[in-house]
This record gives sequence, C-alpha cells and structure tokens, in this order.
Amino acid sequence: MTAELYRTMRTIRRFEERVVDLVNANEIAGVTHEYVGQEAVATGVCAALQRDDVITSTHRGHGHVIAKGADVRRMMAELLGRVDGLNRGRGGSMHIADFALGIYGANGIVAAGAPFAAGAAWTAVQDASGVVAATFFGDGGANQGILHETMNLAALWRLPVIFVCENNGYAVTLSQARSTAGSLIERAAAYGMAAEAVDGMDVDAVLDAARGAVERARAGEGPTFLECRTYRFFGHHTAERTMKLGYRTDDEIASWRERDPLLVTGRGLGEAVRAQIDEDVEQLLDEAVEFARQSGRPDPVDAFDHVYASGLRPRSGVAS
Amino acid sequence: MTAELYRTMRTIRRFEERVVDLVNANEIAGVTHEYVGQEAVATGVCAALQRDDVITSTHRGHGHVIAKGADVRRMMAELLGRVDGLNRGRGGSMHIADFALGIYGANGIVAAGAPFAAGAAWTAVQDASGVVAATFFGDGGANQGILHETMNLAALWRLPVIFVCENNGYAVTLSQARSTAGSLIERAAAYGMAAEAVDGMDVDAVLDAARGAVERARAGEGPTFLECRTYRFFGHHTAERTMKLGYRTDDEIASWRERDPLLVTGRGLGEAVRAQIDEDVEQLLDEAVEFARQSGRPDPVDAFDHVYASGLRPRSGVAS
Amino acid sequence: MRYQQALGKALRDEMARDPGLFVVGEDVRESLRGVTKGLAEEFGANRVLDMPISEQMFTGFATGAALAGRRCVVEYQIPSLLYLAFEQIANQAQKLHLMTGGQAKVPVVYFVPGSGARLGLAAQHSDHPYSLFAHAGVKTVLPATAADAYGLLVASIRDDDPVVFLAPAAALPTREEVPDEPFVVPLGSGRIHREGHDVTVVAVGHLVHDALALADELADEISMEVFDPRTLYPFDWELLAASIGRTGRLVVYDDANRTCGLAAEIIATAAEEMPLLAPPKRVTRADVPIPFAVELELAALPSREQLAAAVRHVVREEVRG
Amino acid sequence: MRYQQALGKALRDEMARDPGLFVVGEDVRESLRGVTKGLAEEFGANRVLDMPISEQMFTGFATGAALAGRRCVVEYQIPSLLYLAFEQIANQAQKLHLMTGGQAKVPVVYFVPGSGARLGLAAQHSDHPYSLFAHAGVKTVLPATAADAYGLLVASIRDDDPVVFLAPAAALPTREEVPDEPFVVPLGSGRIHREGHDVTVVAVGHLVHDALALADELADEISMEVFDPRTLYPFDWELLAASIGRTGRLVVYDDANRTCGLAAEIIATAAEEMPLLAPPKRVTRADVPIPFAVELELAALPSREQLAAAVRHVVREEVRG
Ligand SMILES: Cc1ncc(C[n+]2csc(CCOP(=O)(O)OP(=O)(O)O)c2C)c(N)n1
Ligand SMILES: Cc1ncc(C[n+]2csc(CCOP(=O)(O)OP(=O)(O)O)c2C)c(N)n1
Ligand SMILES: [Mg+2]
Ligand SMILES: [Mg+2]
Repeated sequence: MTAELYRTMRTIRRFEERVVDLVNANEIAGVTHEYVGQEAVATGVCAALQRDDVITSTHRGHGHVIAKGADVRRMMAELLGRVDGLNRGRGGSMHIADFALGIYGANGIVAAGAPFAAGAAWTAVQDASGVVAATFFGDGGANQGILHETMNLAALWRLPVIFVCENNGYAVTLSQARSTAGSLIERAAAYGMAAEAVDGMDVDAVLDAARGAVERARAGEGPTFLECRTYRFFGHHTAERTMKLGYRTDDEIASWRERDPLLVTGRGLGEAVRAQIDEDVEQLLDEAVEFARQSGRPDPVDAFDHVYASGLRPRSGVAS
Repeated sequence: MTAELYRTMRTIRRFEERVVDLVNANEIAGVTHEYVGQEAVATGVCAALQRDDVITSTHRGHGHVIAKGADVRRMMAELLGRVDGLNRGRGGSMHIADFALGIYGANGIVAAGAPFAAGAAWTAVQDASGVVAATFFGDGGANQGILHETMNLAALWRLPVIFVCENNGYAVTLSQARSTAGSLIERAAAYGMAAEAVDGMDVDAVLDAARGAVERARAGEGPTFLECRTYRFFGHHTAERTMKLGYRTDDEIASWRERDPLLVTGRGLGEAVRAQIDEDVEQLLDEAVEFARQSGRPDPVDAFDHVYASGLRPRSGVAS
Repeated sequence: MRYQQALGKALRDEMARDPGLFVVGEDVRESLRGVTKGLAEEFGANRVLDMPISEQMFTGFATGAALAGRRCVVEYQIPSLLYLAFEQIANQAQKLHLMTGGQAKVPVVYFVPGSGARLGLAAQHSDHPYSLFAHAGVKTVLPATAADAYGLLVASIRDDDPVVFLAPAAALPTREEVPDEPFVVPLGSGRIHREGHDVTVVAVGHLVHDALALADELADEISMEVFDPRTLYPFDWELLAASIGRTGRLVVYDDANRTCGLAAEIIATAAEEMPLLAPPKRVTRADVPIPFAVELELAALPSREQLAAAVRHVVREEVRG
Repeated sequence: MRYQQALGKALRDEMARDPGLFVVGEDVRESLRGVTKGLAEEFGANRVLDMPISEQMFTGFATGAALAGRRCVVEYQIPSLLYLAFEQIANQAQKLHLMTGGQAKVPVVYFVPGSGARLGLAAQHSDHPYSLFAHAGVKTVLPATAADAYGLLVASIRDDDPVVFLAPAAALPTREEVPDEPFVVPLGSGRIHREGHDVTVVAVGHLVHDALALADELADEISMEVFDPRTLYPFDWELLAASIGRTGRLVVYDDANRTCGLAAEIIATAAEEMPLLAPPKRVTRADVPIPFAVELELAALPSREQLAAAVRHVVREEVRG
C-alpha cells in the first residue's frame, strides 16, 4: 500500500513539475495551479475511494484527478489542448474531468463544485448505489457561502459527502489568519457533522481519516469534514513566479518543505523500491508528454461542437 | 420603560392589523408579511439602539421599522403607495426605509441586507462614531450563504454588528427541523462570536440580551448573535389566508398565542395604563390611515424619477 | 385548462414517465404557486424536495444529481432568485458540456412559475430576466398559453441541456384546451397566433394575449400578424423571416428591460437579415426598477396603447430608401 | 502611460482627493493585477481591504459602507465573479435609490481589471458580461485606451450611482498619453477615434485598437469611421446618430456574446432611429463558452478578418428600398 501511495504522490509531483516546464515553454497555454506539496491529501483521500465514487475538484485539481485514477496521458493531452485530451481540448487545467471515474471536474470558481457532491451523494442514496462523494476545497473556499449551504444540507439529510478542506494556509496571498474567523472544524461540527483536523503532510493519516469518513458515509451516518493541514511549495499559480510577492517567508516555506510527503513516505520504502517507482513514473510521464505532443490539435471549424448536449448548433457571431 | 415597550409593541400589532384590513380592502397593493406575534423581538432590540444606530430589515419589516422610530403616518402612506410615503411610494412594504433613522430598508431578498450591516459597522469603526448595526433575519435566512460570509467577516474584524435571528420556526412552510442542521448558536460561536438563545416572546429578555450585545459592540468586542425564539401568529403573508396550507397545527399556534408578548407585558402594566396606551395607539393609527389616504398619488409621468442618484433620466421603453 | 394547471399536468405526466425525475425548491411540497401541489403525495416525498433558503446550493445540487444521471426541475419563487443562482446556471451547468468535451450533460429545468410583474410587488419581485439567459446561450422558454406551457415544459424536461423556463405571472390565469395525451412542443419553434399582412408583431410571453386583443381592436384598420416566439433561445428565426417576408414590417412587444433585451435581439437580427420595408420598433419596459405604487408600475411596463401607437407608426412609415 | 498604470493613477489620485474612498477585493494589497499595488502603503491598510473569498458579502459590504457615506471600489479577479455578485449589484445596489424614493445612494464601482479572454483561460475565466449590466440599467464602462481608462475611472468613482467598470484584459498593455493633472471623461460620452465617410464601425473595448488597425489596412479602399462608446450604459446615442448621419452604414464589433448583447442594442437602436442606407451588421462572439485550446478559442472570438468582411459587405450593399 505505501508503495502505491508513494507512486501516486510521485506521479503527481513529477506531473506538476513537467507541467511547469511546458507552461514555461508555451506548450501549455494560460496558467496552472501547482499541487506540489499537497500530494498527500489527494492521494490519501482518493485511496479510500472506489472507482465509482465521486469527487469534485478545484482550480488546483491535477492532484485530485491523478489520484482518482485518470490516465495521465490523456490529462497531459488535455493540458496541451489536444483532441485526445480527457476533455477533447475544450477544458484545460481548470476544467479537467473524467466522468467514467466519477471525476466531476476541476472548477474555475472557488467552492462552486461543492453542491454537485451533495447532488451526486443524494442520488447515490436514492439509488442505494453505495457511492460516496468527496468535495475538495481550500481554506479560502471554506469562506464561500455556498459551502455552508452545502454543509447544512449534507448534514441535515445525512448525505454521504466528505468535505475535504485542503488548508494550505493561504488563499492566493491572503493568510488564513486574515481570512478566517474561529475554527473550520467547529463550523462543520456546528452543523452536526463529524469533523476532524488531519495532518495533510502525512499520507497515512489522511488515508486513515478518509477511510473513517467513507465508512460513516456508506453506513448512512452522514457527512464528514476533514481539515487537512498542508502547504503549497510554490506560488499560487505558474504566473506567480514572475511576480514579486512577499506574503510568505522563505523560512516558512523551508520548514514545510522538511515535511515533504514524498521524502517522508519515500524514506519508509527503502531506496531500491523508491528508485524503481521513480523510474516507472518518469517513464509514464515521458509517455504522457509524448502522447500529448503526438495528439492532434482541434480543428477551428469544430469550435462550436459540444456546446449543447442536445446537438443544437449555435449561430455564428457573424450573420452569413 | 415597560410602558414604552408595550406602546411600541401595541403600535406594531395594531399597525399590522390595520394593514391587513387595508390589503383586504385593496387599498394596499400586493402582499405584506405580518409581524404579529414577533413584536417583542424588534421592540427589545431597537430599544437598546440609539437613533444613529443602523438596522437592516427583512420582508417582514414593519415591526423593525416602527420599533426603530419611523413615523407611522409616513409608513402607512408608503404602504398605500402615496407621495408622502417614506419612500415616496416607490418602495412599498418590502423596501420601506428611513435613512434619517439608520433604517437601511426592508429587503425582498432573504438575508441580502446582512452585509450592509457589516459595511455600515466597519464605517462606524473607521469614523469612530460609536454606531452599531443590527441585522434582522429569520431562521430561514440563517441558511443563506451570504449570512455566513458576513458572520465570518464581522467576527474576523470584530465589527459592531448584532445578528438578530428571529427564529419563528418556519421559513414559509418549511419548519426549522426540516431546514436546519445542528444549532444556529453553535454556528455563530464557531466564528468566535458571542452567541446566545433568547426568549423572543419576552421583551425584557430581548432588551437585556440586546443591551449586552450593544455594549460589547461599542466596546470593540465584536459581533453578537442572538437567536430569538418567537412565532408568527398568522400566515407567511397576507395571501396565505386564502390558501389551505397545513404546515402548522392549530394546537401549536394556540400554545404560542398564550405567550403573546402584548398580553404578558400588558398584564404587568395595570389596566388603566394599558388602556390609555391602547387608546393613544388607536388614535395615532387613525391619524396614520387618514394621513395616508389624504396623501397624493404619484403622477405616472414621474415613473422615471429617482432611478439614478446622479439625475440620469432613463430612456423610455418606446423610441420617440 | 388553466395555464397553471397545464404546468402541473406536465410535471405529473413527466414524473410518471421518468422515475428519475425530481423537483427541488422552496415550499414545493405545500406549493404556494399550486404547480407542484400533490406531487409529493403522488410520487413520494423523495421526488419533491423542499430546500432550505440556499438558492446557489440547490441549483448546484441539481447539477450534481444531473451529472449522476437524474433529470431535475428546480423551482424558484421569484424571478430575481435566478440572480443568486446565475453563476451556477450560466457559468457551471450551461458550460459543463463544452468544458468536459461532451462528457457531462445537465438536463435541469430552472423553473419560475410566475415571472415578471404582478401589480404591487415592487422592484425586487417584478423583474423579467430572460434576456440574461439568452445572452449566456442558455435555452430559455417563455410560453404564452396553457397548451404551449404544457408542451414546452415536457420538452424542456426531456431536453438534455439546462433550460430556463419562465411562466409569466400574467399568463397563469389564462385558459386553453390542452389535449389529454402527452405531447411535446419542440424547443425553438415559434407560433403564429394570427395571420396578418401589414405588420408582424412579435409579442413575448403574456403580452401575446395583449397583442391578440389589439389585433382584434385594430382589425378594420390594420392586419396584424401576431408572432409568439415561445422559445427565446434558440429563436425560430426562420418562421420570423417568413413572416417578415410577407409583412415587411416589424414591431416587438416585450416585457423585459429595453437595453440588450430580447426585443433588441429580434430587431437587430431582422435589421441584419430580413427584408424590412420600414424601420422596426420596440415596445418594452424602460430600464428602470419597477416602482411600488400601481400608477408608477403601470407607467413603467409596456402598454397596449404604446403598442398601438408603434404599430400604426410602423405601418404608415414610408418604404425606406 | 500603460493602460494598467493609468488605472492605478486614477485610484491613487482619487484616494488622495477623497479620504473616504476605499478599495475592497481579493488580494488587493499584494495586487496580482498590479493596479492596487502600493495603495495600502500610501494610504493606509484601512483604505485597502483584502477580503475573504466571499464575493456576495463583500459586494454588499460596499453597499453598506456607501449607505453610511463612503465611496468604494470593489475589485473582482475574474469577470465571472460578477455572476456571484449579480443579485447584490443589479437587485440591491442598483435599485436602492429608486426603492427608497431617492433616500439612498450607492456610489460603488465594481471593477474588473482584466475582463474578457486572455488566451488559454478557458470557459469560466473568459466571459465579457457587460451586456448583462446594461440590461439591468447599471452604468457600465469599458474603456479602450489608457487616458479614457483614467478619466472614466475617476468619473465612475465620483459618480453617485453604482458603476460596473471593466478593463479589457487585451487593452491593459496598450499605451496612451495621460495628462498629469486629474481629469474626468464624463460617463455617457463616446469618442470618435478616426473619422471616415463610408461606414461607422462601433468597436467596443479592446476591439477599438483592432478596428483602428483595420481602418489603416483598408484606408485605400474604404473610409472607416471608428466609434468607441467608452460608456456602454448610458450610451452616447447622439454621437452615434451624428456619425451614422454622415456614413449611413453601420458595423458593430463587439467581444460579447451575440444574443441580447451590446451589439444587438446598438443595431436595434440604429435600425429604429437612425438613417441607415444599408442593413447593418454585427461581428461578435458566438453564444458559446470559450473552449480551452487556443485554435478553438480564437475561432470563438470575433476577428479582424470577420470585421473586414462585414465592413466590405455593408459598404457594398445597395441602398435599400
Ligand atoms: C469564487 C471565486 N473567487 C475568487 C477566485 C479567484 N481565485 C482563484 S483561486 C483563489 C484562492 C483560493 O484559495 P484556496 O481556496 O485556499 O485554495 P488554494 O489556492 O490555496 O489551493 C482565488 C481567490 C475564484 N476563482 N473563484
Ligand atoms: C433569497 C430568497 N429566497 C427565497 C425568497 C422567498 N421567500 C420570502 S420570505 C421566505 C421565508 C423566509 O423565512 P425566514 O427567514 O424564516 O423569515 P420569516 O418569513 O419566517 O420571517 C422565502 C422563502 C426570498 N425572498 N429570498
Ligand atoms: Mg489555500
Ligand atoms: Mg422564519
């Protein structure tokens, strides 16, 4: 198990590092939000989930999507805007999704995916499918009203939802101390749901907590709130590298880096095992980049495809 | 003091009863939301406030507006849609306001006024004016996300805001048990603010609690949440009288009516005092109705007045 | 059958047909508007969900259920509550199909049984915000009559995309025969209620009834064709072009704000693409919040007198050139 | 001076002038967009308020402060965040003056420094939603150049009504001389950037630069008048009517969705009220979410080629009749 957790974390880490290179090389358009540092959270939570279970993700979504099992080749193709991308090149980093794996998508709007989890969880209860839904959001997202509305409903109806707060201490430049009154755990508890703080740098701790939450959810005991304390090692997004922002100290970053979940978990594996996994991961990602680069670019004449599920074709922006 | 509290409650009660008659007689257009049964809440809270203090109100706003000191003649004129109305006939029941008294208006959208209170309270702190802002909302409104967003900010910045939840047990037909997970008091407390349950049928208890909250607010100790347990004796709005809705039992209504704050407080006054106040109130309201009826109706050519503060005139809906 | 009953029948027929279909909203079990009344008793409480006052959340909840395979009708008690849900409708539900490259579908109907003004409800309860959704490319339906309300609600529920469905308050009491057997009025098809050869009047929602009454009044003087788009997005441009091909003149009668409203879209498309013999005209709301006093409210809403004047003006206008 | 710097200068000048003016938004102290950078240091942290991620709340917070006598600029990091705040802007702030019979005023600017597409940001970060606010009657400003950005931001801040102020992302890097002394560009006044006699091209926001480039390219062939509305609501209809009076022909180049967009409003008003010699044309976005892949994104946005074709078409069109 530890080896598998490490493999997932390593895949996320190296995926993100390659993505940054590709952004810098202008092979990936726009910005991406690196998950580096937070790998233990997605990995631990998703390891407690089954294939049919649902997740909703965030702007910082690559880690969740990888941990839930998406094909990194098709992910990479998506980020390069290619036709073999998971979203056929239509979504990119902030909307990457794989419904076959219950991945209801990254989301460009903070906390906006939370109620999707409630809706999916309610449907699961109705269908007695046993499916649970985990919704990821940040410490910043925890202050959005829609999250509270969703916690209320999930608790009221005892829905199988897991609220996974990735508390990395900052919403862009705003520290949690400057954004958040009181305690997130207590807020969740006030709705009458199970709520606990988790060391988000420790993949085993996250997995443990997530398993507990999944068990409660499947047993009909309702939602759980997990506040996973973690840290992002880099800027808010790739574009931050060129900005001079002083909201975090080098010391603070260094001290969290000592708790790098890959180092910690990697150490436990033994050198040979770790090295082999690292090599496997490198090969997989080489393939992924290659696959993405080989994949075709969308044809501009298809710009109006997939706008409506019913097949309605939008009119052009110029009358013929 | 008790006599004054009773006078205010009696004014609200009789105002509402006259309003219902005027709605039934088609002298008041649309619907109004009766405050009957909840008088002790508005009365107790506003008795703890000064003239310059701010309130934001709700769809069920007449009680708040009267208790904060508005002229019932101009209120009545507003409800009749007349030019001497507080809002010049533009607002009606759901938007009635008097900025000279810090009454930032009833509001047609549940909980939408809450952040106004935070903004006004922050301004008061900046100006060191000592002003506090009370925001009224119902048990239903307590589930709106914007309220949580506002509680977070008010607690974070220790703003002089008083959150007055009028828990009358129902949001239209939805009972609190079916709308609300956990405890409202605990939710507020989780933001780190003072929070207490108050008997909303007891005007002295409300006044006490409100005084404590105002004191804390003026002392820079931040917001307070008061959950005032109360009951509305009639339907959600005047139109409910003609609907057959079965969401509350007659027994439940009867048992709350036994705690009618006017009866309770009135008993304490002695018959003579009470009778005199009742007579005064009747006279005042006779005057108010008379004043309203005498007031002119707006001229349709003025329909586009007061749309922009800058004086911009909107174009007509038909090109000339 | 009354319009309002037709809506109820559509919900009932579709709930019987599709066991996955459910309704969410505020007070939908007791049903203040009467449309969802009895559905919980008939189909079970788990098909009719009363929601806390949390419009953003329950709109997104419907999306989640839809992504999990359900169809859903979300009821809003007031048109302006759509503003609270706007991000969830226009920026989430509407975009998910494209954003996911066709993976996701969100067959949800956003349903307002009673949109627009109803004398005396003032500025926050009287908006008619369909043009906002049309602008966002969201399918938008605004039936004028009972049978269309039935057939279009059925079509909206069966549609695989998000659909905003507004039932104008002023149309709810109207009556029309509604066949007993289920039927569909396809989205995107307009309806010519009355043929005429002097001018095409596009009347939107409840104003169709008003335009028809005016057509009667003016019958000796002017032959008015009354065109009801029924679906605002997608719009039945072909039927409109054919109508204008016959009449050469156009007036739009629309109970939305003027600027960037549906009437602007209709006039603009006609001006670009259709053979107009004279400048067209709009009769709309001004861009003002509805004031409370009834005199002022009526002055702010488009009126039959304004329509009559506009129709006369457009018909008398010289052929341009 | 760069457009972006002009915005910063406007804020700085106005904050110096009005000690009650303050800024709220996400990360406004560190200022990712650079516009509010340094303001906290210069004017104090209580004039530049970083807000939790709670757009509805901080929009209403600004309303409350405004009701208590302040002026405020609310910054949003993405145009679609306005959807979250739509109820607070269009249904609260905008309506309060009317609803209170003139008692309340809400001098708040809703400011998006970087609206519209910026290649690669995909469907939820690329909208250009100004038409929604124009529909609601909210004053709406979309400057194309640095000096206008300055003068219009100053005017918006000093205005007593709510104003939505969008600075198009694609215009931020452009430069124009900006006088040192404070000045105002009044709301509601358009600007003719280039005179011409064959056709009036109304170009909106950053597309002004594109239209000017095309006017150069086509100079030998067609004399294009380039009209920049600058303020979308209220619109400078008089200036437009005068322009069309000279050219008789109209093309609108607009980076918003087509249906019920600003271009529709311009074409509709022109068709109703102005002497057009030929059918006008719009060049706009289609009503589609912006897809991620750059090829697709570019295909979904209006282009200079489309504008050229439309201009040629409209100029060559026979006088109608
Ligand atoms: C509703 C909303 N507000 C603001 C933004 C802009 N934004 C994107 S990410 C972000 C910070 C999110 O912080 P947090 O939730 O803590 O997640 P993290 O980035 O730390 O993973 C902000 C403000 C947005 N996308 N959506
Ligand atoms: C945001 C919003 N949602 C729904 C409505 C329709 N509505 C008006 S009052 C009301 C119930 C409010 O309940 P509560 O807050 O408990 O106040 P009460 O009516 O009991 O005083 C509802 C659902 C509204 N006006 N605003
Ligand atoms: Mg964070
Ligand atoms: Mg209540």
